[in-house]
Amino acid sequence: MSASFLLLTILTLAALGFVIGRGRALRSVQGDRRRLHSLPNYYGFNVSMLAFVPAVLVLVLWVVIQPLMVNGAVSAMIPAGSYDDAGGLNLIMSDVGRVANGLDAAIAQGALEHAALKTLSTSNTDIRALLGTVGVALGSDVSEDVLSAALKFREKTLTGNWIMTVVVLVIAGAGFLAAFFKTHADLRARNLVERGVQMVLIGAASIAILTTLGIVLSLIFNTVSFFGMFPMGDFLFGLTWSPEGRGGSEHLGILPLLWGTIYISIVALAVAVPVGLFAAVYLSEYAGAKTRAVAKPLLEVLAGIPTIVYGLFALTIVGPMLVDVFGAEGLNWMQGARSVMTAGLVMGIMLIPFVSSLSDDIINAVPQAMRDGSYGLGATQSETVRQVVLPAALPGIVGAILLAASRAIGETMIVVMGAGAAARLSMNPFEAMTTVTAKIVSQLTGDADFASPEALVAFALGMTLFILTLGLNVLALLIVRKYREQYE
Amino acid sequence: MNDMTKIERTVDMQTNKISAKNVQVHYGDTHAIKDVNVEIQDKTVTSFIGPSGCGKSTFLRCLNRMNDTIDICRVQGDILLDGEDIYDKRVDPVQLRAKVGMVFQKPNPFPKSIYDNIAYGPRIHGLARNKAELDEIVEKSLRRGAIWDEVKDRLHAPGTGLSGGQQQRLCIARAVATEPEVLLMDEPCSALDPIATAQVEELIDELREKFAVVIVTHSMQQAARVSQKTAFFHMGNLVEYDDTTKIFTNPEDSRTEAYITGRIG
Amino acid sequence: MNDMTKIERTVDMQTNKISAKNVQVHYGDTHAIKDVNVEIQDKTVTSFIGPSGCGKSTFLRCLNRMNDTIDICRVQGDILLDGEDIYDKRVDPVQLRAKVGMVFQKPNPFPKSIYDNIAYGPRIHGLARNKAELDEIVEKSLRRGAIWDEVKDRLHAPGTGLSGGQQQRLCIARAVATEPEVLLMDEPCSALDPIATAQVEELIDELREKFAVVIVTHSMQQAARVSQKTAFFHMGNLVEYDDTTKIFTNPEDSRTEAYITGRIG
Amino acid sequence: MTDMTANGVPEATPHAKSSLLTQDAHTKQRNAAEKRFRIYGITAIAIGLVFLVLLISSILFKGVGAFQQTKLTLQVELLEAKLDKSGTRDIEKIKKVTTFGYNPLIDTAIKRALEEGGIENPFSKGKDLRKLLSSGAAAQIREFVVANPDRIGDTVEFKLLASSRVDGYLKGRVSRESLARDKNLTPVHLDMVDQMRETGVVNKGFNLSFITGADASESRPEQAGIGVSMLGSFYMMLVVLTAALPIGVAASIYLEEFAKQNWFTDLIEVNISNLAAVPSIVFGILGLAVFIQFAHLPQSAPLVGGLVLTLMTLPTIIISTRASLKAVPPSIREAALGVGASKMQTVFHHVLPLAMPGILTGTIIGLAQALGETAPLLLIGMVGYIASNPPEGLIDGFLSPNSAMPAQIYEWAKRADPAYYERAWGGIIILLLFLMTMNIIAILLRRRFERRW
Amino acid sequence: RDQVQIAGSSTVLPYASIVAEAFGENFDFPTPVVESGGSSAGLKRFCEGVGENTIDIANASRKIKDKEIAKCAEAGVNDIIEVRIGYDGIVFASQLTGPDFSTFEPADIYNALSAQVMVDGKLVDNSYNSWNEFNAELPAVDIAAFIPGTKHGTREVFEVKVMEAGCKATGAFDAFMAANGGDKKAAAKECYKVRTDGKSVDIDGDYTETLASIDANKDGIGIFGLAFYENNTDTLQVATMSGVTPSTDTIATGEYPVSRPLYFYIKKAHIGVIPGLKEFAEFFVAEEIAGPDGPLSEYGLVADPELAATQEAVANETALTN
Ligand SMILES: Nc1ncnc2c1ncn2[C@@H]1O[C@H](COP(=O)(O)OP(=O)(O)OP(=O)(O)O)[C@@H](O)[C@H]1O
Ligand SMILES: Nc1ncnc2c1ncn2[C@@H]1O[C@H](COP(=O)(O)OP(=O)(O)OP(=O)(O)O)[C@@H](O)[C@H]1O
Ligand SMILES: [Mg+2]
Ligand SMILES: [Mg+2]
Repeated sequence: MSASFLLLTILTLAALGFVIGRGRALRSVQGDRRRLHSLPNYYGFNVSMLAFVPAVLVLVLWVVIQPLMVNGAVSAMIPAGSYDDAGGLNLIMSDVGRVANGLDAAIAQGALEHAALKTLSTSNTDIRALLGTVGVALGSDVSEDVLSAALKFREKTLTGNWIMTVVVLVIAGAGFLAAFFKTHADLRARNLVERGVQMVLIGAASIAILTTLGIVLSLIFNTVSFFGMFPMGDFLFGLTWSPEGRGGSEHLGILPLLWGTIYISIVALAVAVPVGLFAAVYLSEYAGAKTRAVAKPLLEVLAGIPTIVYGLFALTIVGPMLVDVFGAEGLNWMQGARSVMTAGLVMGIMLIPFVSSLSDDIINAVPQAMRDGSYGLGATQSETVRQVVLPAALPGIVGAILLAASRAIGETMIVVMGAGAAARLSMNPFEAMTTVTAKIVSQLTGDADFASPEALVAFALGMTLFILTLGLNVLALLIVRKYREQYE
Repeated sequence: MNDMTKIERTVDMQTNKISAKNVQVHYGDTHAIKDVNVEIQDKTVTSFIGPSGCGKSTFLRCLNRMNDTIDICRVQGDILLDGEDIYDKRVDPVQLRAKVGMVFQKPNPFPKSIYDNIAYGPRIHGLARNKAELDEIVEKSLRRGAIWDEVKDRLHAPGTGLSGGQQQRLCIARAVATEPEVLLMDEPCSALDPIATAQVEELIDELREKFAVVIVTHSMQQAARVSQKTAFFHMGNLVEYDDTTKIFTNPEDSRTEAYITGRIG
Repeated sequence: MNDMTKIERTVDMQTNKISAKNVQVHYGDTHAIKDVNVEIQDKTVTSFIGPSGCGKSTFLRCLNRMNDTIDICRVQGDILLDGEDIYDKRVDPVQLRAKVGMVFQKPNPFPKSIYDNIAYGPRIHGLARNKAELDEIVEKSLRRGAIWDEVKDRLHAPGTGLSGGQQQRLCIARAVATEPEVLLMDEPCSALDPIATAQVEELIDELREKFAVVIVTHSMQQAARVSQKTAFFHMGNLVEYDDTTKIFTNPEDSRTEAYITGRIG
Repeated sequence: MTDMTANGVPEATPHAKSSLLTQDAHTKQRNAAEKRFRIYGITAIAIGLVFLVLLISSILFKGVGAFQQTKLTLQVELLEAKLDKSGTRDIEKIKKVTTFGYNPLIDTAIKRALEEGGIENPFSKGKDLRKLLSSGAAAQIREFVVANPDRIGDTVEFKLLASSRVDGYLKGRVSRESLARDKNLTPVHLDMVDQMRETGVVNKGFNLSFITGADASESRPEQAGIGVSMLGSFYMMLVVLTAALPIGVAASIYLEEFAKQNWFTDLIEVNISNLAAVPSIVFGILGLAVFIQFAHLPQSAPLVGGLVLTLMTLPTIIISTRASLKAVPPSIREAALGVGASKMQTVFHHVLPLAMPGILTGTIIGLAQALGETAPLLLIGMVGYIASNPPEGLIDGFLSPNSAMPAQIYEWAKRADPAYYERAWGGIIILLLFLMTMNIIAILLRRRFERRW
Repeated sequence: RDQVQIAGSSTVLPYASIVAEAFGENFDFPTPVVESGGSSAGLKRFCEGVGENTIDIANASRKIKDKEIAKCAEAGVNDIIEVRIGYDGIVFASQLTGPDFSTFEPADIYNALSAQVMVDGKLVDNSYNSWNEFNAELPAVDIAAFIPGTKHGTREVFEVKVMEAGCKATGAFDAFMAANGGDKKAAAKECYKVRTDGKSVDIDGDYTETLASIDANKDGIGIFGLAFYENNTDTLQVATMSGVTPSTDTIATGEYPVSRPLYFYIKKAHIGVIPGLKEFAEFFVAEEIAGPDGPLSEYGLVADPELAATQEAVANETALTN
């Protein structure tokens, strides 16, 4: 039985288990559901759960492991002389797999008799042509080794599938029966089901850790090899960033990039937080239901406009506008259209809905009694908002702002087009600067030698940024905790 | 209704703080207050009694325009405070509410420290010129709210961490802190133990020397104890309004009598 | 304390529903309940009285482990329901709470329809086999909660749109709907008018025929009216626990006497 | 208030006997503050909306042209001599004729159209004439022939794509002056186009294939469509929605309602807020390493893209969900627990519905972010020329190579031919429509859950 | 996997996409997938190993480096077939309606953009503000140049073919030589240094971004690929370099100096395994595609005069030897 069909079978079994488990529970109390510990459905779910979950876990594991094992066994049949390393073997094995699948397809479509398999050989059949007729394209003619390996492959896979079917069905059945026989009025079915659900919840929460682990692992090797070529001190404390374009760069200091990141994020937040907060307050406290229903989704569109549009917007509209005011003709603070200000402003606009929408929801959830209390004391609406509603909503709002800040740090396109590519340590917000993220992208997608420090630095940049934000987040957690302890 | 007019006359001679004329309140389609006329005297405690859902809270909230915050609520008729129509366009509800303070049925402390809960009103109304004055106001108010002793050591703990009764007294103290001219209290003692109730009643009595106090209560005993005037509401109507002693000893209306003797609700 | 043991003996002969032994409760560093021993009898109304903040609510919440939900709250000692320790590891607090229902001090209806508010408990406990039965339960509970007449025409209106008193009665009806064995009520009548109060008191009396009812109240009158047993708490201590008549006529402890005559609080 | 400041001594009742109808100085000041505050609010919204209008209108202005396309209606004789020399109608042999072999047919067809319209033909070389047409025209005819070999020998009417310059001319983007130094087309061609428009050979019409079609190569902007990458985005959003929303909500519920305060919870919390700040391209690096190199999922597949974007959007959804879970008042939880609901039931029956608006907002923003993201796709092979055809089935849609709308737009915006620039903006219009459809669904849902208590 | 998988340089991408499209139309094999991402990323993925989950072809706008070949070998990618498809011309262009930037010498560019210039026989920090300060024939407008960021392969060409030439022409090279004790490499490095006072702006994006920058600044000059310029003649004017107008012809003959070769690399181990791989490679370099009259040349690729040799190498699967 194929895996998907097997899955379907267990699903059916689980569905059946639900009905039967529920029925048995009800029967155990002669239909008087009040004597059951839990609602009848929970007994049903319990049986389903036991029938389904272990079986599926085994199935998944099996599906992952079996090909590896079969591959291992079959690859021994490929003569060692026909490839020179693991990669080559891997290629041959993928060819074997293709041939095996092709043979399956050929049998399924009637192009090949099942009996003919035994006598099949490259000398009596043009396998490539045969498989071509059933729509499986091969890159080259099939060698005898490959064919026999493919036949073996088929055979092993077939047996494997049979064993898998049996094992999985037995496990599903066992789970089913165990749960079924345990089902009676006093079984704490709800608790069992809820424990299962809680496992799922924990699993979901743990994905964050796995992701972090994955990120670290996928960055670490290249980071290490970067630091093998480039001194760590120079990277972390260097004041200049100027890769030279043909390997052997001397100036890859991260500080100008970090400064640019911070500066641009601050400008962006200086735009997004006040505008977003005021918008949220207005929407939730002042605006009528209709205005709110229209304005909120409209603002949310701002979050959905692709960042490349914002980038172009920064470059072609906002930048020149700023130059008119602050450029040579105006205050003469600005050299070109690209600057921290340009990128920051535009990024701020993009971030408005992050602050406004989330905060609006939070503010909306502050109980009316809180507002009444304030109005009853003769507070104006704005006083109520500022001194009662916002403090009550603060934790959520802080979350929204942090989210916006995170987006600001991670944004690329707007920076590349709006802020320029110049790494600089300068206080003037009208100068071009660039951010860590933008440089990660550009170093990663450039034309440089990929084994040179200049390309590998992207990984080090990513890693450093990751560690820095991690540190900041730990710090934030500690501060929040301290603040909370003081307050409660 | 003859007596009503008589009362009105006597009241007119005294100082009338609030007079309501033909007040109607609708919540959407629900007619919650039906044509209520009442004169509330200064330096007097007036209590509103009546079965649950009869509109006591609603009417009380009309007196400082708290109903403005409910979208579907419409108020008709005139309510005069010191002879000025509080529903006049020129009236700033904020200023009105500073004069007519309110304590709610459910205690609703702000998610701030106890100190800040009390200091909030004085701050926004600019009643204290400096920290010392503010401290003084806070202490005085908490004492008046009969809660000072319980919280004086944790003024900077959050107000939401107090017990129900403590929270309610905090809210009373908070309302008193802004020095209103009229204090509206919606069942202020419903969450209090007898001792605390007695303290609050004392406070109400004390406040009466300066202000008008309106209190909604379910306790006839309390109404009898603290108020000089009593209004009995029933299904949105003001059935009877008279001196408290009169209402409790010799009610005019049969419904009033039925209620205070426990027959209707 | 001699009498306490005496009582215990008499109680043992009766059916003891809940017995608490050496219960201590801490909120973080606050010692809210100090070594309380009490036996709550079945088919009896027990009232807890005492000044605000003395720990009545806290102790009540121990009886159905509602305190589990407060992180900083630690409960020590044994509380037995029908002889079984409810703080035993094997006890499912959920099942416990289905047996020991609770009505809170602040009315807290779900933001759902009135019908769904009542039907929620029966639904999750599987008390109704079909819609008709559920309807019946809802109606019966609302009648018992003395609110049926007011809401029967708007069963599908949101429960949050009711007046304070109506909300509280709704919550009582909701608790009754799950047919608990013990009903804990934290000042259930503090938001009710006398008529509704009388109705609820009647309901409590009716419930007593089947269940144990524990009620926290600030009204000594109410305690006297509805309860057979009264416990007086003071600053976290159970000062006295005895027949209601005994407590109100001839208290052993001087603090009890001081409280019921209105001298301490 | 006034006398207080005058005397310097506060009275017991500072606002005693002041009229309600006149506002004292302090109230005026406060009301002014109130008005200012309200103005700030309106201004904030106005700022947002003004920029939105600015952005949308410039997008519309630049992109609307992509929805029109110029075509030439030509009678093409499918000469047997060219297409099937053997005359056997052997499909393999017919396939041997490459698209280059179809050029003579097209030349003849254009000449014929010119002759029929009485239009002078100044060009001697067929190559110059063909500049009127897209280089995809030959492929279009070949495809027809391969599908209908029996029609060889007939004269068939084809609607062939005009070249991007001709198309631009009809849309006003290209003029005779701008062609002065262009080697792709000459003003003489434009004269011919003008005349062919009169004879009805050249027509401009609605460009359905832009909405449904696949990407085309650099030299054929007129043929490029966003349809297939829209499917790619659709499949990715499907993955994101079915993975990120449940996982995000489940994780939030665990953290907010169940998790005890311990190092494990802290670890998760810190990780989540940190992941929100990880640049999206790093997720691409992760996706390449984990899903393609480790798990051997196919490259350029929407499934992989969707998984990467799921990881990227999770923090957004979790953070907003947690915030809204936190905002549900504890009294609701107590009420449910009090009637004997389990914690799980409390959460799923009461808390979650009340938190739904916030969750949906997080989802909207998260999906919007995922929908518009390009950088991580760069590393898992979804940016570039991925001329996939519409997927053959549901599963195939997840696995066969595809691009995504933002990646397609990004690609187009980079291409040299200005005609692609127009397509890019047109693509943005479609992307926004796609986004709005998605949002409207979520917003309708959100409105059902919104209430104040 | 059925289709050929290609990744790499975004400069080669247009040509690869044109070929892939035609390949898909004319063969029964599915259309190859051509990803962008840069030569570096493409080669990196190319050298990840052999097998179905790695790419078959890497496009590059530069020759593969020895270090990269070594890395490839470490991962088991041994036989690499190098295919040069032609040349990419690099041109200087400015707004059509802007000042008349029609002729440049490498020296002009050097004087305008380098960090240090020769003034009166001495090396000084570059303080020129407008073009006519060092060449009276150039317009009297502020210097503003948009040059590719260091990540671009084009930057290297610009540095070697223009800056270094200009450096030598102005005599700065000799001065640098003298200052560095005759170290040619060090001197060349000095020549590559670009001024950092904002007159020269690095563009990390693509030519479209340079174009947008020029659009926003009428005095600006930018560096483009020839193909990009030829598609945008309606807004751009191109400048001659040393008197030669850039075109596919002048570049093919070597008259126009600023150009670079474009390559793609095939994993030999994949030939015969991935369907259509070899056919695609052969199709790519076929005369009718990559020849001087083919669609690639039409689009702007400078055809390789030695195309025949390339075709043969592809046919024989000749791998790189190192
Ligand atoms: N916000 C509201 N929306 C709709 N109807 C309301 C609202 N508030 C009150 N009502 C209705 O108006 C009527 C009067 O309510 P009100 O709160 O004034 O009663 P009450 O006398 O204060 O009762 P209680 O003693 O129970 O507090 C009731 O029928 C109530 O259901
Ligand atoms: N969640 C909590 N956290 C910390 N302390 C608490 C908490 N709840 C109650 N307390 C404290 O525990 C003590 C007992 O409170 P409890 O609510 O039990 O009082 P009570 O007798 O019910 O008072 P009331 O009659 O006012 O409701 C009080 O000092 C109170 O401040
Ligand atoms: Mg009320
Ligand atoms: Mg209490």
